[in-house]
Amino acid sequence: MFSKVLIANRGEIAVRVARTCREMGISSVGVYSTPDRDQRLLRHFDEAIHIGPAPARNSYMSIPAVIEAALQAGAEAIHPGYGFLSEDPDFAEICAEAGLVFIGPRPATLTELGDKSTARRLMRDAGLPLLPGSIEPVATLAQARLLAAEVGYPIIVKAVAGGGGKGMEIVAGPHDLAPAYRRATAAARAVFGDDRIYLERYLDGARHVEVQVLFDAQGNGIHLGTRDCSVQRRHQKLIEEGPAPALAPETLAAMEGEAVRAAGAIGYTGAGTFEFLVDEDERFYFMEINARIQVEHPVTEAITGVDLVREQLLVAAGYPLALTQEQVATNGAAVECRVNGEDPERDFVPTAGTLDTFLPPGGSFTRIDTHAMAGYAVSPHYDSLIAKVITWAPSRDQALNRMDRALAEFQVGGRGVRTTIPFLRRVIADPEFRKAAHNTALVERIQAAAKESGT
Amino acid sequence: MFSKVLIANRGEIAVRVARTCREMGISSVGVYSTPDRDQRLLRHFDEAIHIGPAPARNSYMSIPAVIEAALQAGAEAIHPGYGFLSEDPDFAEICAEAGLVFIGPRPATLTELGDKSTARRLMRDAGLPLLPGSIEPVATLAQARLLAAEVGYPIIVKAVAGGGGKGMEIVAGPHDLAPAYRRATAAARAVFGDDRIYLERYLDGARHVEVQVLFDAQGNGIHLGTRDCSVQRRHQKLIEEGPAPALAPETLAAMEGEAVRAAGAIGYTGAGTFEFLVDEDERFYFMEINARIQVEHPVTEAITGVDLVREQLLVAAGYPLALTQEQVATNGAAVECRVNGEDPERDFVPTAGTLDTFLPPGGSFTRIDTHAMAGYAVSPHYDSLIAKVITWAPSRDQALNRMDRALAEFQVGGRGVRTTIPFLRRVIADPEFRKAAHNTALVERIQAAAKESGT
Amino acid sequence: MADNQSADLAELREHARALATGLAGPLKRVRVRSGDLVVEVEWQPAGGGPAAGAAPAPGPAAVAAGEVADEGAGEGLLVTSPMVGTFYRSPEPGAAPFVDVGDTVKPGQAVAIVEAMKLLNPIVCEHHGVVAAILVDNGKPVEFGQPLLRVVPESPDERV
Amino acid sequence: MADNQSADLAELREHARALATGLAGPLKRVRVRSGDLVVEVEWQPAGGGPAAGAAPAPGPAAVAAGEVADEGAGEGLLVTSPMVGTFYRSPEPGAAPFVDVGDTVKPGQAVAIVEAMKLLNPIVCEHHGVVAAILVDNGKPVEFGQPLLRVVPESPDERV
Repeated sequence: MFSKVLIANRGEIAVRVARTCREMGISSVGVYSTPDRDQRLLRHFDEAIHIGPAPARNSYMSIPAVIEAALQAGAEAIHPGYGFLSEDPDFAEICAEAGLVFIGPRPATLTELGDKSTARRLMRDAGLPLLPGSIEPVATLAQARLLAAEVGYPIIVKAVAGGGGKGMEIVAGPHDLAPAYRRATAAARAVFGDDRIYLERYLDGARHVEVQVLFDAQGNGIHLGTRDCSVQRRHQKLIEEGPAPALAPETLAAMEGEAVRAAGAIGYTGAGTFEFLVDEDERFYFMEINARIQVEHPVTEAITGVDLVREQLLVAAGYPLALTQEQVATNGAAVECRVNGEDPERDFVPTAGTLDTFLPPGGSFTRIDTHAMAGYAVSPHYDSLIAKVITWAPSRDQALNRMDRALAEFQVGGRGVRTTIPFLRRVIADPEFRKAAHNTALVERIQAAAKESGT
Repeated sequence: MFSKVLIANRGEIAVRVARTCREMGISSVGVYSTPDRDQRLLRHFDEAIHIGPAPARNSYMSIPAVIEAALQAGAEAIHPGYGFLSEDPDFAEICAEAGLVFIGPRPATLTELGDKSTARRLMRDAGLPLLPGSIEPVATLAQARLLAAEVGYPIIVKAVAGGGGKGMEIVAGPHDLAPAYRRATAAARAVFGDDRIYLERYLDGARHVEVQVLFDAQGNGIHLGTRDCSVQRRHQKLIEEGPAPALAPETLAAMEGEAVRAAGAIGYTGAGTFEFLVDEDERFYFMEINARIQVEHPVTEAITGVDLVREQLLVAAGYPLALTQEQVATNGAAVECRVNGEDPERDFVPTAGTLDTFLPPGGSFTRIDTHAMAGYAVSPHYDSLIAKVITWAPSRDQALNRMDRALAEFQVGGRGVRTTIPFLRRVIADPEFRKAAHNTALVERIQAAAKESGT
Repeated sequence: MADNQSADLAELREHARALATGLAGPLKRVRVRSGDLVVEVEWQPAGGGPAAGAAPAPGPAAVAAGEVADEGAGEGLLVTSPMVGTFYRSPEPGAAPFVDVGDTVKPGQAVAIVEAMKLLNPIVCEHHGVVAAILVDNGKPVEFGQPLLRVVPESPDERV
Repeated sequence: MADNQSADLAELREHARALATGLAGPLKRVRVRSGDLVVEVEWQPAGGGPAAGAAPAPGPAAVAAGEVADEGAGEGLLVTSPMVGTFYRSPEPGAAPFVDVGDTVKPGQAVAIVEAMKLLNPIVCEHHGVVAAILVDNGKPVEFGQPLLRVVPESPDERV
């Protein structure tokens, strides 16, 4: 096993990875930008290196800074967390050149999956069901027109280099195609520096369901069940839960099996997530693969008892999976709520400021993953996630009751700081959500209802 | 189900019970003494009543104050927590007279089990193995001499009205019997107002293992596995874990089965704990029954997934147990550490003061039950428990690693405040404890070693 | 320094909030100054004017029964409940009340009853004075420390 | 009030601790007075005497490398590392160092190299002045913001 690992991230995920390192007897090296210099945070690491100023591109996303820090500290491996450099094939390759183990898939896999067009082709070849649409990038508007007509409206236009919902355009009918095509192309160029786009059938009223997989370097792989992430706001997840509710066991089993098979087909290594859209008839369609640990991984940990970061470290160090598929059983239900520093009443605009008050919830089967504390300044430089609250219970209903209790006792605030807590509680109280009859349109409906009632 | 429950306790257990009430949609009524008036604490209750001044006898142990508060608030039931009025048969009876449900065993059961002599007789009749000794109280020193000779030294002299290790005297040989008899009698009179004592064979090098049971009012009962509480300092538990490690599955199964059978024989209702001593040959002997929710109940919750307070409320409301023995499976291992405001370097003397710093641990399978927070004043009026940290993992070793990580990141302190955290970490690092080869003598050995090495 | 000053202000606010939560008696004002890190706490005066002899409200004023505690503000001393129970103004139903507003009371005089567990506990005045207000309605529940009556002290000489 | 005052003090201490954690630059002293609730923060002076022109240490001083940051205290301005890397005093092994203590430097002059990912990044002085100290040994790792050299400013006129 590694004796020292550098954690190339910040916030709750850096703390979370450091915890598992401590539990495994691995020294952890933290890195921090100037505004993240806080001894109370840095206590989670065995050592810490100041790698740059506030802007992420000069600190957490600076490959030279991270690599140099790892070499200085004598780390043998780098855990990239999520976001930042976590799915950057160049970074993974430079790690290898510098003699450092990148904790994640092989660089070639990251390259393939980062190109959505390639990923779709690979998954189609592996036999995963795709939504009707293009495999190759759509080169011209004329081509898009032909294809859209063939696929049938509504369609969605996406960036080939994209991911995470950025720059997507939904097109209701032929009249809207030309402007949407131009907007999507322009956005793709601006955000990803790559103007290639593709299109596929848009599924309205679908659920977002994903399968967690885990593969070792020897090619052994398992799944760890499903998560439903349909509670999204513009493709940003707010609440995740597992196992995915209200679907037939056969549907879940089929998705799980297909994900493992497809991951094996492309030689995937490490932890990864296969995202699917599931329609009202429980037909499922491949969306994308997230080649990293995900924000919502604690949901899976809660229902399986497996420490996913520990498994990542073990397989990255070359150990074959100790877990067999038969040994992984999911038990009960878990929910995760993302407490973001955002104002739900102003369309979730990020709010920054110092937390005067920070009293996290506690109690049974209530997990808090956070880097925040009283006196902590929420920085405008980074994403708005303040804390993740995860509850577990034998049933989904009890897990939701527990979550509402936990959110009710969570006191977090400060001048100018608003959080998503009131909105999260509104979702949890929503009858449709309670019945698990919701889909990805839920948040918009609740927002609209809130605006209408003026609350 | 009850619509409103009064919680006749304070500190972490009051918060813990309030949490389950919220999760079940039951309104909770908190009660508080003058020094416990803190809105941040009272936020856990739906309403709160000031019942008296600091001394517990005038507040948390004042039967009129508690009953009046319950009647005023319109509560239907009272949860007594642990300590205070939780095992007081008079209180349970007065609740019934006032039309309030006492959440615990029937008053007659509390009377029987509160008298250790009666409890021993009942358990002998139910077929539980007892240590050789007296069933009836020992009336004279001469009688004690005869009995001790018959039983064989070493023996232990205990108060009939006692419990929790108070006023016990270990006697190595005949020479020491007379003074020990006199001290024990005097202590029993002073502490419990009842000078009756009994004696039994003293087991050196034994483990303290207990079985959690749960019975409904219809007479259905189950066990929820075992806990080992051998890490004790003068009969005060410091670390508890479950399932009890290093014992043959047959031994655990036999204790579990016997406890359920004996509880059924005496018509026990509610949650309760059967305490046993287990010798090196894995023979087990009944010690006593704790007729309440225990401090260490989260250990059982972590390995079974069952919310014990929820079950208490359900059976108190008259529901038959929904769980069958077959449905209760223990999974993995859990440990609880009691973070007390005590100075381990000064023989665990309680320390009071204001907590300047309070940064509780977080992360996966790390539960914190506490009423404390930054700025909270640890009162000298009440017991010294500041927080309970409970960790779970698939294996005992991982659960202990997780505990050590959690304790390492727990920052709690203030002027004059010392905690048990350093001592707890020393126990967790102890090789004998790690191998689960320890017994109730462990803490003394570690204390002695610490004194010798001057650390 | 701008960030730090904002952090300081936030800290002070938390500090003020904690003070307000932790202090007994009705607070009038908690002032926080950012410039010199000043925290000032001011209690409700017992009287409206600058009456030097006015005593502040006693510590164990009932926080959970805020609406009643507020009524306790005013000139005079508060007689508080020594227990949780039910407040009665007269010794038995239909009887005349122990005292009325304007009555003169002396130390040791019963001014009300608090019933707890069917025991009638006389509430005894500790001062010479005049009853200025009765703060709880007859038959209503009271908690420990809750103000029951307000008495404006008077020296016994004045009454002769 | 004794308990509350102790709580206040505790709050202030937490406040002071938070200040100490959150503030940039090497702190000299954080003082807490209980009587009048005073918190004073004093920074390390850049120079020993009452030199009016002495600048405080810049914000991003390296906290994790405390032993080095301490050496940065002294009269003058600090040249800090713009990146994580390895510090070199000379352009190549065996060559003469860019500067030595006592040397006069001018804006734009290379005074050291920090190597990161095999790229040699010249460290350029921004002031006229005299090198007062070289704070890192040749070939040692440095982090972002870590003081490398201390330069006592001098007006260019004086050097003419």
